[in-house]
Amino acid sequence: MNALTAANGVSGAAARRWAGDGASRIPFWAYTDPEIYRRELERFFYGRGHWCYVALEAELPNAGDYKLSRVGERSVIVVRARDGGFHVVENRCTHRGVRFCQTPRGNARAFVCPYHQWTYKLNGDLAGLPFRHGVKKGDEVQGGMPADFDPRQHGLTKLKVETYHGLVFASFDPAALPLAEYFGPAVTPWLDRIFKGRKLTILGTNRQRIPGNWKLMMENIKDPYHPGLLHTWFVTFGLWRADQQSRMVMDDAGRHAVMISQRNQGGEAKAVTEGVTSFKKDMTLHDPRLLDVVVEPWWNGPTVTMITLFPSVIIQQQVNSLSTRHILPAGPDSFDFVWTHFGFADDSAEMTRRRLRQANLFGPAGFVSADDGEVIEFSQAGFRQAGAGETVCELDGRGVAPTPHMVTETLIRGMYAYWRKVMEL
Amino acid sequence: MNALTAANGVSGAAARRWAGDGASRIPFWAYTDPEIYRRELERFFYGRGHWCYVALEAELPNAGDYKLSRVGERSVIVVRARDGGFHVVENRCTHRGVRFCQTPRGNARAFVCPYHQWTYKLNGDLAGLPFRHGVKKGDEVQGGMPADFDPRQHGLTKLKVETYHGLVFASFDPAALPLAEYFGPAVTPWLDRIFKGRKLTILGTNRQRIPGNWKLMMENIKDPYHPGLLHTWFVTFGLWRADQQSRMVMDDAGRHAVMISQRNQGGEAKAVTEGVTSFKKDMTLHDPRLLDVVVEPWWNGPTVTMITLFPSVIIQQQVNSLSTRHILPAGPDSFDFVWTHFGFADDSAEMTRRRLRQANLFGPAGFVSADDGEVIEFSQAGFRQAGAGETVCELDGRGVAPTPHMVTETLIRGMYAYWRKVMEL
Amino acid sequence: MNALTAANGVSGAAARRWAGDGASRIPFWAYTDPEIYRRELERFFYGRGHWCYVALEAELPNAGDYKLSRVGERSVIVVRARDGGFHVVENRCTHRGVRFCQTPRGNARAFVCPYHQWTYKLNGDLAGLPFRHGVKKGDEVQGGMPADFDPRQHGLTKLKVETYHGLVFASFDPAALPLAEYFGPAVTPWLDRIFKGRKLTILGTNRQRIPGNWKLMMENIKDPYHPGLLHTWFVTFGLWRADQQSRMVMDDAGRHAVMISQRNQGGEAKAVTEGVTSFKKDMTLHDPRLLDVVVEPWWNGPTVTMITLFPSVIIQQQVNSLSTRHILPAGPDSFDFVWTHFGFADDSAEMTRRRLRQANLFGPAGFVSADDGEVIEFSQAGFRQAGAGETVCELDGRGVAPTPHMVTETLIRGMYAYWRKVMEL
Amino acid sequence: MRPAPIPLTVLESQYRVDQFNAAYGDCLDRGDYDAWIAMFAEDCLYKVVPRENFDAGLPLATMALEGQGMLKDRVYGITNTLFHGPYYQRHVIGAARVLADDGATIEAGANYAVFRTKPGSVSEVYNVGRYLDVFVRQAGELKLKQRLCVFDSELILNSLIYPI
Amino acid sequence: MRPAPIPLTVLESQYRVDQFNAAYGDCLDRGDYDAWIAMFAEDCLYKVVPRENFDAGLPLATMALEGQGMLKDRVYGITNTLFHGPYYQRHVIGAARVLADDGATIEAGANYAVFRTKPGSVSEVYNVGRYLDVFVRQAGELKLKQRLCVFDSELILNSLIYPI
Amino acid sequence: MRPAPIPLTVLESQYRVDQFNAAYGDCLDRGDYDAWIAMFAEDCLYKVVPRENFDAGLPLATMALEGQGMLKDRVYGITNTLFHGPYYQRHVIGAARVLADDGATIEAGANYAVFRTKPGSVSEVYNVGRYLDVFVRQAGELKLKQRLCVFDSELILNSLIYPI
Ligand code: FES
Ligand code: FES
Ligand code: FES
Ligand SMILES: [Fe+3]
Ligand SMILES: [Fe+3]
Ligand SMILES: [Fe+3]
Repeated sequence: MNALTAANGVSGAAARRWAGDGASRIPFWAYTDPEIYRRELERFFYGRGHWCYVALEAELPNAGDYKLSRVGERSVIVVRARDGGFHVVENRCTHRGVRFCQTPRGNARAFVCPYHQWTYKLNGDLAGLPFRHGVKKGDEVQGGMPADFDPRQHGLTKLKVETYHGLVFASFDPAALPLAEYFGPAVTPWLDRIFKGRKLTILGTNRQRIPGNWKLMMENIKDPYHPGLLHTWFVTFGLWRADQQSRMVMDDAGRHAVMISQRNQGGEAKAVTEGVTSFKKDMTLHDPRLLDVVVEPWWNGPTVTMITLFPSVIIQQQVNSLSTRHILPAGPDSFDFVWTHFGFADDSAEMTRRRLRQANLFGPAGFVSADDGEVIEFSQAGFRQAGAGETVCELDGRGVAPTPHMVTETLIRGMYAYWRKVMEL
Repeated sequence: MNALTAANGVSGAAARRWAGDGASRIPFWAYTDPEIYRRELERFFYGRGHWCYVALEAELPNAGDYKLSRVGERSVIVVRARDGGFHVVENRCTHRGVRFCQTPRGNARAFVCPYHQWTYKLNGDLAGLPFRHGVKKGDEVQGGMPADFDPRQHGLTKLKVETYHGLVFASFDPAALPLAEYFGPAVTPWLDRIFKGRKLTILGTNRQRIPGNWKLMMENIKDPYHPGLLHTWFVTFGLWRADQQSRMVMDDAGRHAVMISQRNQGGEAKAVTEGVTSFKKDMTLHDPRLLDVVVEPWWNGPTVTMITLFPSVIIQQQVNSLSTRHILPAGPDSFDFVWTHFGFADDSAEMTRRRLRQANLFGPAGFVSADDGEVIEFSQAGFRQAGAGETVCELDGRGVAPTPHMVTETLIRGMYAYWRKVMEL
Repeated sequence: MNALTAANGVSGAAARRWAGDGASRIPFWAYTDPEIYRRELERFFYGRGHWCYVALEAELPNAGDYKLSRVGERSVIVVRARDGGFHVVENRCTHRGVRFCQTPRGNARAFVCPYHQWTYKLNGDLAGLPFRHGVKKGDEVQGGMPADFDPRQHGLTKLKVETYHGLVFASFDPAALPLAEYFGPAVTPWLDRIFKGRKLTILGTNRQRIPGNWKLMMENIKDPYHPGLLHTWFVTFGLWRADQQSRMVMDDAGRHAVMISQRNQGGEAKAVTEGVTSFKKDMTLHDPRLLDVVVEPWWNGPTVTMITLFPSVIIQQQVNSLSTRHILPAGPDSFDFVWTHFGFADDSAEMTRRRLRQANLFGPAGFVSADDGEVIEFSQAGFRQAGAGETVCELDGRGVAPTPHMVTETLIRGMYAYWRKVMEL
Repeated sequence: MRPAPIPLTVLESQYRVDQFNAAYGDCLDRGDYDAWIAMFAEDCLYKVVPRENFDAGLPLATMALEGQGMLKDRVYGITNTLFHGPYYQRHVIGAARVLADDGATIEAGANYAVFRTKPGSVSEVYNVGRYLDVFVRQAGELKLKQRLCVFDSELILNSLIYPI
Repeated sequence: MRPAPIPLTVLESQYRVDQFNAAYGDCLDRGDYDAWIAMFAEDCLYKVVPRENFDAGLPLATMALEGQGMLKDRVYGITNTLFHGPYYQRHVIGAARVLADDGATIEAGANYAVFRTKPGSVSEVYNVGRYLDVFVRQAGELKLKQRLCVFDSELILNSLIYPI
Repeated sequence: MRPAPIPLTVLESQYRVDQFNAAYGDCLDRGDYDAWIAMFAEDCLYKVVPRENFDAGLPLATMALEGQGMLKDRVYGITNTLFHGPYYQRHVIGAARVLADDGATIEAGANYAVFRTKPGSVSEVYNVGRYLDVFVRQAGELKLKQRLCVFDSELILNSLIYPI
């Protein structure tokens, strides 16, 4: 009953045997099995040298500013320290386990758990607790914590924190390598291109709950094959299609990637539009302001860069629209997806308006991204209904390597090659 | 902890030991255990010679007409072929698993998966995919599928299809016996009686989600004991009660059955109404049109035939009301139930109105069927709350055989005798 | 993966190993593991000498009056017998398992299952069933139950019932010791103080669904540490704080407890208000009627007694407010909580009004109890998100003993010491 | 530019229809079925129709009652013959659109949401849809000549016992 | 036959009550609790009552506040003393039925649905029921002399912090 | 004391706004998007905004359309370019509060609940919030100069395809 079992998300060693090596065929149980999912949390989100995105520096300008964020399924508090740095602590009281912080954003001088008022410094240290030394009644002392109670053993779980040009990352693994090494030299230049030396302005947030496995979103942004086929706007207006100048970049491990491309004039082009039902030959916008693209000096060519920083975040530049897309896994078959759109402090009012107009392309209602959420939902539905089965990611072969074009599924294979190694499957 | 475990729907060999032989006592875990349920899907719905109902021919008159249907938990597409026949294919793209068809009914010339536009013929063959041979850039070719990629290996899952006088059935088992043999000679005459040589008119659909195990609905329609007790209208108006002329028929395997009976004038009758709280001595209808029964020539006596075609459908004639009732299992403790009411092409306007009026007796609001859904829900609740336990189906003994009367639970025993054999429990 | 597994509520022997002895550190899996939870149902709610609260006598004044109640997850019917006593039977038909009684309160002369009209006496005995001896047709008999069918084997599950001064308790264990012995001599005086020789008046019900493990509510009422810290009203108005005269009482087993205290004038008091953020120095009520406390003769000192009768109920006297709080577990991470407020038959109209006004402090909206539900929800959230972990209940040491003060977590330790013994963990 | 003022007769019809709907939901939520029957004309049509059938032009309804006699038979079924777990209904009805009013007959429509609450469980979205109505004026009061409850919630939560 | 036109005074009361309810829901949903208090008469009764108690004639309420003083104490509790996870409320209220109006006092009732949304979760049906009201006219404005929120949603989703 | 009667002009604006909202929900629920576009002024602003952004003064919206041209582009997206699983919408809208009316322009607000029903599934609470509106009178009709749909349901159930 293993196949069936796997298909139904129930575990068992047999259900998790990945036939053959290579990573061009992904078994459905990799998306549905709860035990696999728990191992993913443990190994990718809660340690083993992995870093997760938690915030943008610009969200927390002042000392004491905090926001609730998530690493995997764990609620964490990201707080700006007095010295301008950041602390990231798990949102769970060490006394009796209360997830004590409930206000999504605020400013705090200390964290007080409401249940018994245990109080923590912004860095997570236990600052004090009521009646630790008991209560004096006459000359006897009633109650109190044992003599050997050591507050240093009862601070909040502290995560390792690093920022990279305004991006705040955290890790449960104290031994995690420096962030730049984690990203690797193939990827960092593309982060630098957007963030280095720039002050960000937060434009706002969009949130969606997508009933699919979290990896499907990573796949989606490592999949240059689909945009010119699923998204009418991309193929019709030449924002992303196979006849553009493109590059697929990944780090040595194959876990992070950048899809880079340069728009063209769109319109008909046998090789990429013939028989493509999503291509709309005569389509034009009633209001061109939706796509009033203005080249920014820092682009240096590429009009779009889609950066996947495994396992937790996507950084997107699509013409004038900029955003981080944070993945919050919630069980094997669902994740929450948080978009934070931003601009730069020196943007003109026109540029800000432009970024906001182009934001209509993205997010849960976006002209070229609402349908990504839909196909992810329906992919999960397909895995769930099937018995044993596997996806086929063999465009451009079965190997893993960067490519100078977008007619490939190599980045997906790269991610699963890495996944198999870490998951030991 | 096995009993408890079973009661709580958790598995383990021990939890699934069925004491003794015979099928007159059904253990609660047969209704609650997820592993049992998965085995049921695998053996009854996804193969082992079983056929499942998917549609009525009359729903899909024209070539290319399709509807989404279900076999077990699997979404399938039922489509009318150019030659007038039918194809049934699983609604799951072979590329990356997307359940691509989302519109419940329509007409299609081909099926296109939106994600990467892989295109399938109506019979499920893979007709083509974008960039299979890569994209020409100057004189080099970028990407494309491997040379050994064989489209024939990547068609949609095709189900075996057969129709029986307008009823469309499908099977995941290529070796499934012909439909008529599957039903068996004891049952087919009762299908012929309704369908043979007749053209159907679709009157419409009713849907309900019943929070109980799917077998409880099969039991309900193999249970001639309850209608004259649970349903006031049946006992009071003599539509179904123990003093009628009845026959209980089943196939050799005991899986399919027909409950046949002939109405009488109702009213008081010591043997069947005394102490029956649901019997309402003085009840009459304010509007007799609700029960304006007119005998139809093809009845040849029986006024009601309830046909259970294991595991997926019930075919019902109850006086002038005709319907198929499709069972869509959804986990061990829930199923969706789809009623399709129909008449005949040569019905007069009066007869159509009559069938529609009598439809008030059936469906989720029906005078004699809303309460069936309720007792099924409360049965499941009973199983769930109990520790180890079993139902008692011993009316008319503990054996399995057709009977010339309705004072029996033999059909239920027949079904579970077959169930035990196939489930190897 | 055990830690993770446990944290995620999945079982396995290893996941359930409780390190060391003692009960001052409770592993998170004790709150999240479904298998642990099932064992709790089996051992605490469904037997092993435990009694569960099901009703107040005053709710069912007349013979035949019944109410639906719960023991663990099982629906039971509590009915007043003709002789003035009570029957408690499981709400599950022995024929095919239907939870047949659906009306929360009523008056019945017998219980009839709607499906096939099997009929039970108020004590649960099977009184009769339709067609037991078949139906006479001419001179043959059709159907009927087997000759060896013994109605005595098919009565409803009967629970053992005892009342204690108006409190009705039931047990699935026929060998359960008398109720008074179950409570023990340390606890009964505190029940007597409220109930002995008094006739109750029911004031009404409040219900809440709390998404946390059921034991968290028992803990909450065995936790004298929190009220003076979480609840502003308690510390500010001196209804419950560490500088009051208090006693913590428990039975020999450590499962039941009474928290007893006597209010003081409140206001500032370095030892108990300094640095306590919930203390509001200058707070006064706009309408003092909310706290118009009048001493009742039977108090004999204590103004508050919080009685936990493991595992199912809390009996509360808080100044003039009286209530039972019934715990209905519903899975490891949720329980329903039913408050029944009452007064005494000889209460004056003023006293009744007073009890009702003070009821504003309690229940799902209560000034000093709405936040208990919240911290319980957030505790469960904390357990769920964590990997392996444990709560720390070491206020006043690590041992278990009654105390003459409230600066202690001893009652919680007492409960878990008992829990470990019964659960064999 | 300010438009011609609304004729009082228009405000009057609007008022009557909205009040009718408010009373309609109220009496169903209180389980006052006799009052419910009295809100219909003697010769009336009441249907609860899945939207898919309505859109496809298929005649089948979930409940289809013609005339007060059938309404009475339904109420008898609810109160005396249909075994079911009891539940609360709660109607929240939006403002009606009056589409036609010839003084004797009013055509109107209104969106509704009906919430179901079973004892000991949480409130659920039970049935949402639109009333498509024909009212007649009788003795200065409105009566329903026709009410179609065309509902989106095609997958009914097990059973539908009380009227919508 | 067309009935006598509706007296303007009737339209006026209806308008005022519906507008009152619209404003009531709006200020609660915005968390403007001072405005909420100001909508009540000095000497008023505000109760949130489980339907089972109401139907059984039992006096217990989930919240029972007499007079503006108690309303203020509640608001202080919400804003300063009651620890709770924050949530949004959203009221959707049906048209009121005006049952009596003597010029000084209006008796009315209206169905409501309140949806709760906690940060990072989906919107839930939180509390549905009916307002049973007595309004008084003060300086040409309506004030609540009495509002009973009789709710179907007896099994409260953990806690009920804000007024309904 | 009975207050001054409500001026008819006030009842008139109220009537028009409530009718507008009833028509608005109806045409969206029927999927009549051309009618939807026609309810806006040529030069208009339509935004669907998460409440957290609105409250924080952040400009990002989930949907932000300026002028009928963009509305048309959106409708083309819904009908021709955006792949999505189809679903029913059902609007239930409370009575509007008219906050200002200078005869030419009306400012108003109304709470709404939109329920989503996907084929073969149950109805869900999809999007609840408040319309913040500016209407202009054109040829005696109201048109939307601005509609902000500020929604509580920030965690969108996957995607938001149709207008709210
Ligand atoms: S649980 Fe946090 S202080 Fe006790
Ligand atoms: S998933 Fe279907 S075409 Fe790629
Ligand atoms: S199930 Fe109760 S009588 Fe048959
Ligand atoms: Fe995409
Ligand atoms: Fe039946
Ligand atoms: Fe407390």
